[in-house]
Amino acid sequence: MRSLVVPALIQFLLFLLIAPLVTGILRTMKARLQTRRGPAIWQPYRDLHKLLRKGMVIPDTASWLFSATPYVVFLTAAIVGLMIPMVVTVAPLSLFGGVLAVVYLLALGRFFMALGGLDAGTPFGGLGSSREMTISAIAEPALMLAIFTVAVSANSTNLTDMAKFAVSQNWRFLAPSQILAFGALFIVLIAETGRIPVDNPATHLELTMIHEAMVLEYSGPYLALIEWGASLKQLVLMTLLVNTFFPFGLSRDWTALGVTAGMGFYLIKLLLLCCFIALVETTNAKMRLFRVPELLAVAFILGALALISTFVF
Amino acid sequence: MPGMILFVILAIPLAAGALSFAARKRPAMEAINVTAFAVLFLFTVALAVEVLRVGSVSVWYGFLYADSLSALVVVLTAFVALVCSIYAVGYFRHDERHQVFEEDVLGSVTIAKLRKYYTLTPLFVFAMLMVALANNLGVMWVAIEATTLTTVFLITFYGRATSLEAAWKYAMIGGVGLSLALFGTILTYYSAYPVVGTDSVAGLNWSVLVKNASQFDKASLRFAFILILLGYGTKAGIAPMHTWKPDAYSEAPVPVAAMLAAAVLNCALYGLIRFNVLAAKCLGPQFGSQLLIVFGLLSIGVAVPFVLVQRSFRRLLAYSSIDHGGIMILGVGFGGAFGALGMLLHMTFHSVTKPLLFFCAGNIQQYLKTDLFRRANGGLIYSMPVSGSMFLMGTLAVTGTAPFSMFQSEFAILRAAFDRALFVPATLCVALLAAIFAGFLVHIAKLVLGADPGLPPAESCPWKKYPLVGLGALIVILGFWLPSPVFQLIRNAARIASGEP
Amino acid sequence: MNSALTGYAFFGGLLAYGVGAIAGLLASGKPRLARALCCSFALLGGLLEIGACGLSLLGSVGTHWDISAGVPFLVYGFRLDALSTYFNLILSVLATAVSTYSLGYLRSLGETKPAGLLGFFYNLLLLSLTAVFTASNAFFFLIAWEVMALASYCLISYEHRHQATRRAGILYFVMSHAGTCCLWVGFLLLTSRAGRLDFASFATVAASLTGPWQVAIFLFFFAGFGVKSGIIPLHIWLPEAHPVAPSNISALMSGIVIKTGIYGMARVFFEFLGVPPLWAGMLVLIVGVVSALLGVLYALMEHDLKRLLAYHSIENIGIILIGFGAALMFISLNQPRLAAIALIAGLYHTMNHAIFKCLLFLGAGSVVNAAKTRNMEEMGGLIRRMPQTALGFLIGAIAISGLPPLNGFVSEWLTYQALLAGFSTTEPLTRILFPLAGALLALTAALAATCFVKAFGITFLALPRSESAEHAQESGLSMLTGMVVLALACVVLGLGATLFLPVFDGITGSLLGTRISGDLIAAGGLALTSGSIRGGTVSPAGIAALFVIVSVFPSLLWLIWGRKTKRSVGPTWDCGLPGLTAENEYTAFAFSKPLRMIFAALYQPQREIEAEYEVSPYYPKAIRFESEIEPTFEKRLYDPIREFILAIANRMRTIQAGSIHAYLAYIFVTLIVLLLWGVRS
Amino acid sequence: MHFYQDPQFGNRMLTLMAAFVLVLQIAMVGQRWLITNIRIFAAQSFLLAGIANTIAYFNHAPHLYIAAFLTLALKALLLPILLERMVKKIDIGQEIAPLINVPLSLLISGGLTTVGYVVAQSFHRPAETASPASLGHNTLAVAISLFLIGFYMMISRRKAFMQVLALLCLENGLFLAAISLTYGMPLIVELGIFFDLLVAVMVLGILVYRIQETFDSMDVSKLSRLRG
Repeated sequence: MRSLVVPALIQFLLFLLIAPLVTGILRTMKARLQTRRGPAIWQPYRDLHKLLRKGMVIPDTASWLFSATPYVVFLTAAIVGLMIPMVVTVAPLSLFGGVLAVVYLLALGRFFMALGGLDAGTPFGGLGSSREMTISAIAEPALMLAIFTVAVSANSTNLTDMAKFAVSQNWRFLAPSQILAFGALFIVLIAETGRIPVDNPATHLELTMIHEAMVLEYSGPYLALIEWGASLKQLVLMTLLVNTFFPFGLSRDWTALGVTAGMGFYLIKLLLLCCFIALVETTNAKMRLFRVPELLAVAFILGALALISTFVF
Repeated sequence: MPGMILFVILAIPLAAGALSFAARKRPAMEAINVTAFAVLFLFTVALAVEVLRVGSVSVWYGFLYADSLSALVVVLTAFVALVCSIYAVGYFRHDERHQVFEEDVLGSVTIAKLRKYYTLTPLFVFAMLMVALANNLGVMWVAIEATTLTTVFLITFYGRATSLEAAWKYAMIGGVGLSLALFGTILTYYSAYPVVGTDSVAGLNWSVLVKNASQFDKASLRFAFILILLGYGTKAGIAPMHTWKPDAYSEAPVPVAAMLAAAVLNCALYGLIRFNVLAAKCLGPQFGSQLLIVFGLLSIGVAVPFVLVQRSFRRLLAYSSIDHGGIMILGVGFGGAFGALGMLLHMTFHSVTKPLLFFCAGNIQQYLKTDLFRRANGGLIYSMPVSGSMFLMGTLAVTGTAPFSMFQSEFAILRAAFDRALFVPATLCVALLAAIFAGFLVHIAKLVLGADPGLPPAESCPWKKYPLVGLGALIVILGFWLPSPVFQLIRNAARIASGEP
Repeated sequence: MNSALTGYAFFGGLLAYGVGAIAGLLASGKPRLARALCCSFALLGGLLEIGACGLSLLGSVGTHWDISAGVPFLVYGFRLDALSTYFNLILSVLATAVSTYSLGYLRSLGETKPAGLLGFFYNLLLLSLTAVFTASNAFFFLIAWEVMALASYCLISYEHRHQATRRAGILYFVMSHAGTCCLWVGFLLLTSRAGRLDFASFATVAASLTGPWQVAIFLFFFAGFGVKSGIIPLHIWLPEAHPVAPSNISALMSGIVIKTGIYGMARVFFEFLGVPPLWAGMLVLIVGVVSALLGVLYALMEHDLKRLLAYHSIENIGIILIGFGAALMFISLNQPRLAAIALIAGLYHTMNHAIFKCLLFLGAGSVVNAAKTRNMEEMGGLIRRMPQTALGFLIGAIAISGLPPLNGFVSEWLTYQALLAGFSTTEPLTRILFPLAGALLALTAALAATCFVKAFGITFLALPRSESAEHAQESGLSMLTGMVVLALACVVLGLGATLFLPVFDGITGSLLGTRISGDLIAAGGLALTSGSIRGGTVSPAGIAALFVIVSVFPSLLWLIWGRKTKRSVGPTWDCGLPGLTAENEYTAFAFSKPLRMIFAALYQPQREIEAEYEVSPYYPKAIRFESEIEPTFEKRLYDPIREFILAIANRMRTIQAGSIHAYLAYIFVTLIVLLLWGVRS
Repeated sequence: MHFYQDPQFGNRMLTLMAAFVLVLQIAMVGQRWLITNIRIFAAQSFLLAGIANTIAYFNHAPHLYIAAFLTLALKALLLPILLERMVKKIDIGQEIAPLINVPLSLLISGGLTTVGYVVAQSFHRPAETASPASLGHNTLAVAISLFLIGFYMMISRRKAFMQVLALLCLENGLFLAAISLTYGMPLIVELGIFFDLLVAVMVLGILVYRIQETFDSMDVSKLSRLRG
């Protein structure tokens, strides 16, 4: 048990640092693609720093739940971060939970976020939580099928074993089931992190915002925790996507050399994924809320095909 | 002299009838009636104990013969008569107080009416006892014909036009049915003639016939059994001969209706069992059970639609007794060890449960002045707590829900069916019973439960309340515990009914 | 010695229930005394039963006692084997909690209603439930089963003044009786095969069951027990009956009474059926998935709090049946180890659902009692007025949505592992069915989370929407202790899952012949594994510990910066309107609007809008809006059947049309037909 | 041996009387006047008494004489007088329109006679009847047809009085069956049956009178208010 503490600490710190960076990079890439200069990539660090020190206004109707939500959101995202393989195939705390635990911990964070939104008593909060819960509910089966596809070939839901299995297979990612699963998981990533086709992170227009609506009433340190939690969650999903389908560069164990090499590969892979996401965001307009289920139905079909193809081909 | 007890049992009702005829005032008649039937019940219990000890009691060269089967029927008849006589006291006092008799078309004074009831009922009970105790099948037929004749004027008791109509149908269909039965008896005597013909006095005695039933003439006994089944089936109210029952039970005064529903049904089925034993011995069990199963299922099937869309709770109870007649016929039809035992258990429990239902219906009808569901707007449990709750409990008992005893007998009958691999009739029977339960519950729950309509509280007369509470307690106890002598009597009777020596 | 002690405890418990019932009946005159007596005896009974089950689990599993009554073939046979003890344990835990809760709840019911009668039927229900779980012969089982149905009927129609209650009571009893008739036929089939009535002889004859016998027995029992547990096509009584019953009773009913169906299925499918055909397991699995999905979809559309919880019972029964279906399929593919995992998943979810559903219903009962209404749209802001009840309800909500680290998550995780293991079987059809079932189970769990966000958010958070919600007070001590007991049970069963698993060894040993709880525990009892060598692991205790450890970082941030920040309480942002009121809040109906749009094919929503206006339709004086979803099962399936039967019955009434000639003609025709038949044969 | 001791002659007489009884029965089906019907019934009972006597004489069954005498006294004399006095008191002459028209009724009666023969044929054992004046299956066949036609007459008649009369013809059929099959039932049973018959007629008479009083017509099809 003691040998897990150091890797856990390292991975925890790495996660905390890289998460806002990824959000910054994405924001700048999108700006550049829209021929704007856009803010510097470490702008999110400044925002967090500012928010942590700003004053906080708590709505009078809110209960203890309102102030508990930021902590829960941040903690669930951070814990999940420790359970997935980032630079080393062996995730520090994979014993505590496999991919199912990851999905359900994120669901716990979402559950509290929705309640926090409702607690303020504004229609925006209710609107946001209703849409957020609906979309994530519809995304769930597609996510589960994609996970089943990967888990079935590695015949375990433990991420470490899945990573180890993926590394041992060469050119694994070209198998049709992997590509279809990647497609399904990518759509779910877009839906979960609230990217353009599903939800516009930058807007305050009540017609379109989902994620923003829930956090409208938060300010100061609470908002900082929530923003940080959100970017942590985004990084978790991106890491999950990257390391399960393109596992090269993951080192075997927690040696200093292995970690730094793994780190390099990991950052490159992240950068590529950010470009792909930014590309998708800029080329698509936001979908009408009731066409989102069709997109998620596509994800579900992709997941099902991936599953069938594991034993057909 | 054990045989004397049979004479005493038959003598008591006759004496009661004569005394009531002579009595002047109502309390005298009531007293005679209740005490007579109480003493009668004690004697029948004594007879049952005697039969348990000795096996069978007979007197006057076997003219009156009581084995455990007839002892059981006699005890049940006496019990039903006793309970009805206790309830009748309260019932007729209520009628008298509410001048029900004044608008009687013949305008006869109430005391004449009551005298008619208090003299005819003992004769009616005498006839029923005679059925069970007569060894000679011809005399049994005469006794059953006597039950019909004595009850015709009890049905026209209230003198309404509809009760006249009910009485006419009762008399006519009863008459035709019993002539069929007579024809059957003649044919039985004819088929037994070559074997037993010379002894013209004891020729038709059941105890004689059963000994050498196997040598009877098969062809004529087959017709005899068909005619008997139709004949006594009419008295038992088996479909398609059941049409007189709903009219007679809804028009007759409640004590009479209860005795008709509980006691006469037993006597008719007793006759059927006697002949079924002979037929089984002579023709083999297959012939009889085929017919009995078809008629049993038909009776339950006919009862279902009328229970589902019934408008009056008095007629609902009539269809319930048709349904129970059908179940008992099925019991005899399935045969085997469990079939006969289940049937006789069912007869015993039915004779206890059915009077309770009729008394509750009587109380409610007298209180609401109608027996139509749509006129009673529910919530009776507030104004009539005892009758309402007993009615609900009785409904659950009579539809065979588990904690009550009818479930055990129905389970035994169905087990007999499954042991003989008769899956389709048994499953059909279970489905029909479920439908009847649904119909009953919907009607009675709507009548008893519901918002408090604010009617004045009704249950003042103890005579009408205590029989209910007594019977209710008895039913609950029977559900969980059956005194062993009673079960011993029923098992011996079942052994006779299934044809073992 | 151990089994003697178990005997004393067990029969002591039964005696306590009996005395409680009689006390309720005798003291029905004085409500206060009746209330105290009934609930305390029920509590005593519950505690004694827990003792009995504990002792039985520890040592003397399988002790049985037979008491014969005068009635033929009725032997009061009790048997505490592994399965019976497990279900009896659930029952007694619930009985204890609900009894403590009832002490306070009945006081708040007011003096008018006959509390004694409620006490009588409540104790009768507990007595019959214990008998159902521990009966050792078919006849006694059926009697206990029907007494339970009878007691439940009387409890459901306790407030029979309202029309809806009466209708619900009748519907419940009629459907339950139809189910019992299926059980009759099933048990009779078994009895005719085994020759005797007791379960032991059924088990011995199970191996020789083949072909049509097995199919008939399976279908009859599945229908009979399915009606009682409320699987989809036979569920219409459940959302009607549970809400109208007094809340402590609906808690008990949703918690354990529908579990009698699950107990029956477990007993029959795994003990009396031998090796079932593959399609049987598939049917159970498919019915489970459909029940789960439709249960939660209908729950989402409810804004009556207790109906919502009732629909959720259907959903969780579906999840349990997914476990059972998978187990049945593994048995027919002769993989006992996987079958054991699936069975443990199903049984564990039975226990979990009993606990958190009872907790939720008790919470709902307190809320409905305080807010004097069952409609969520008239509640709100109760978390400030009833903090402890709100916390209890929240724990229940988290558990039912299957969120870590509570017990709902553990049993759903086990179910996923069972489904995942199913993928490795060779049968092509099952390789597709299991993951699909897994995906739909995930959808169900997510929708359940959505539904409970709505339920909790609208009921407890923000501003009270009605006068009565405004003046709601926290419920009494006894009601809170009832809920606390269950909330603790949720947490303990969640975190201490690995400690609880050995309990199932007895059951899987007796039913499937394998004891695999050892393989499910890893890392010294900290984590749960899926049984296969490199299977996934999860450790609820670990996750909870992580929550504590990782929260060091945000608290560090708080120490550095947060403490100094100025914290002020201000009105919620109201876009410049004159202050937010309760009307601006989101309603339950609006919350479920997106899902109603997405699943419109299932719901067939109808909507009416009436606007009153004088001058032009664009300036309406008042708008009335009404929308409702179509009760598909009632409309499409049950109403047509009922109409058809009543139509036939009406047409059959012409038999008794009053003319004596017709009556005589019936007899005449029968005579002629029979005579000719006599001639021919 | 005188001609009247010759069994052959007895057999002929029996078949002749039985045939007459059947003809009278069918005539009754066609007849609409009440008084004539009562007289036909009386004649039929008289013939039955004759049959009983011949059988008793030839088979030396003493108790049959009592039965014959009772039939003669009761059914041939006493009952018709009682019934006629009742008909005069109610003074309703005839049944205007019976339920089923007369020609069809006669056809049905013919059909029922054939059914009677078929049934009698199937189980009668001519060989065993020891006595030379073996009663032959025709009297049994006539008895069954009498029974069936009586039953049919009850169905097809509207008047309550006629239904009572039909019931009595039914009884006649039974009596004929009894004497032809087993030389009459045991005495105690015969007495019981006659006693029951007498009481039944009295009871039904009172009922008919009450119906006439309440519905002021004897038409039974009016009695149809009890339904369902």
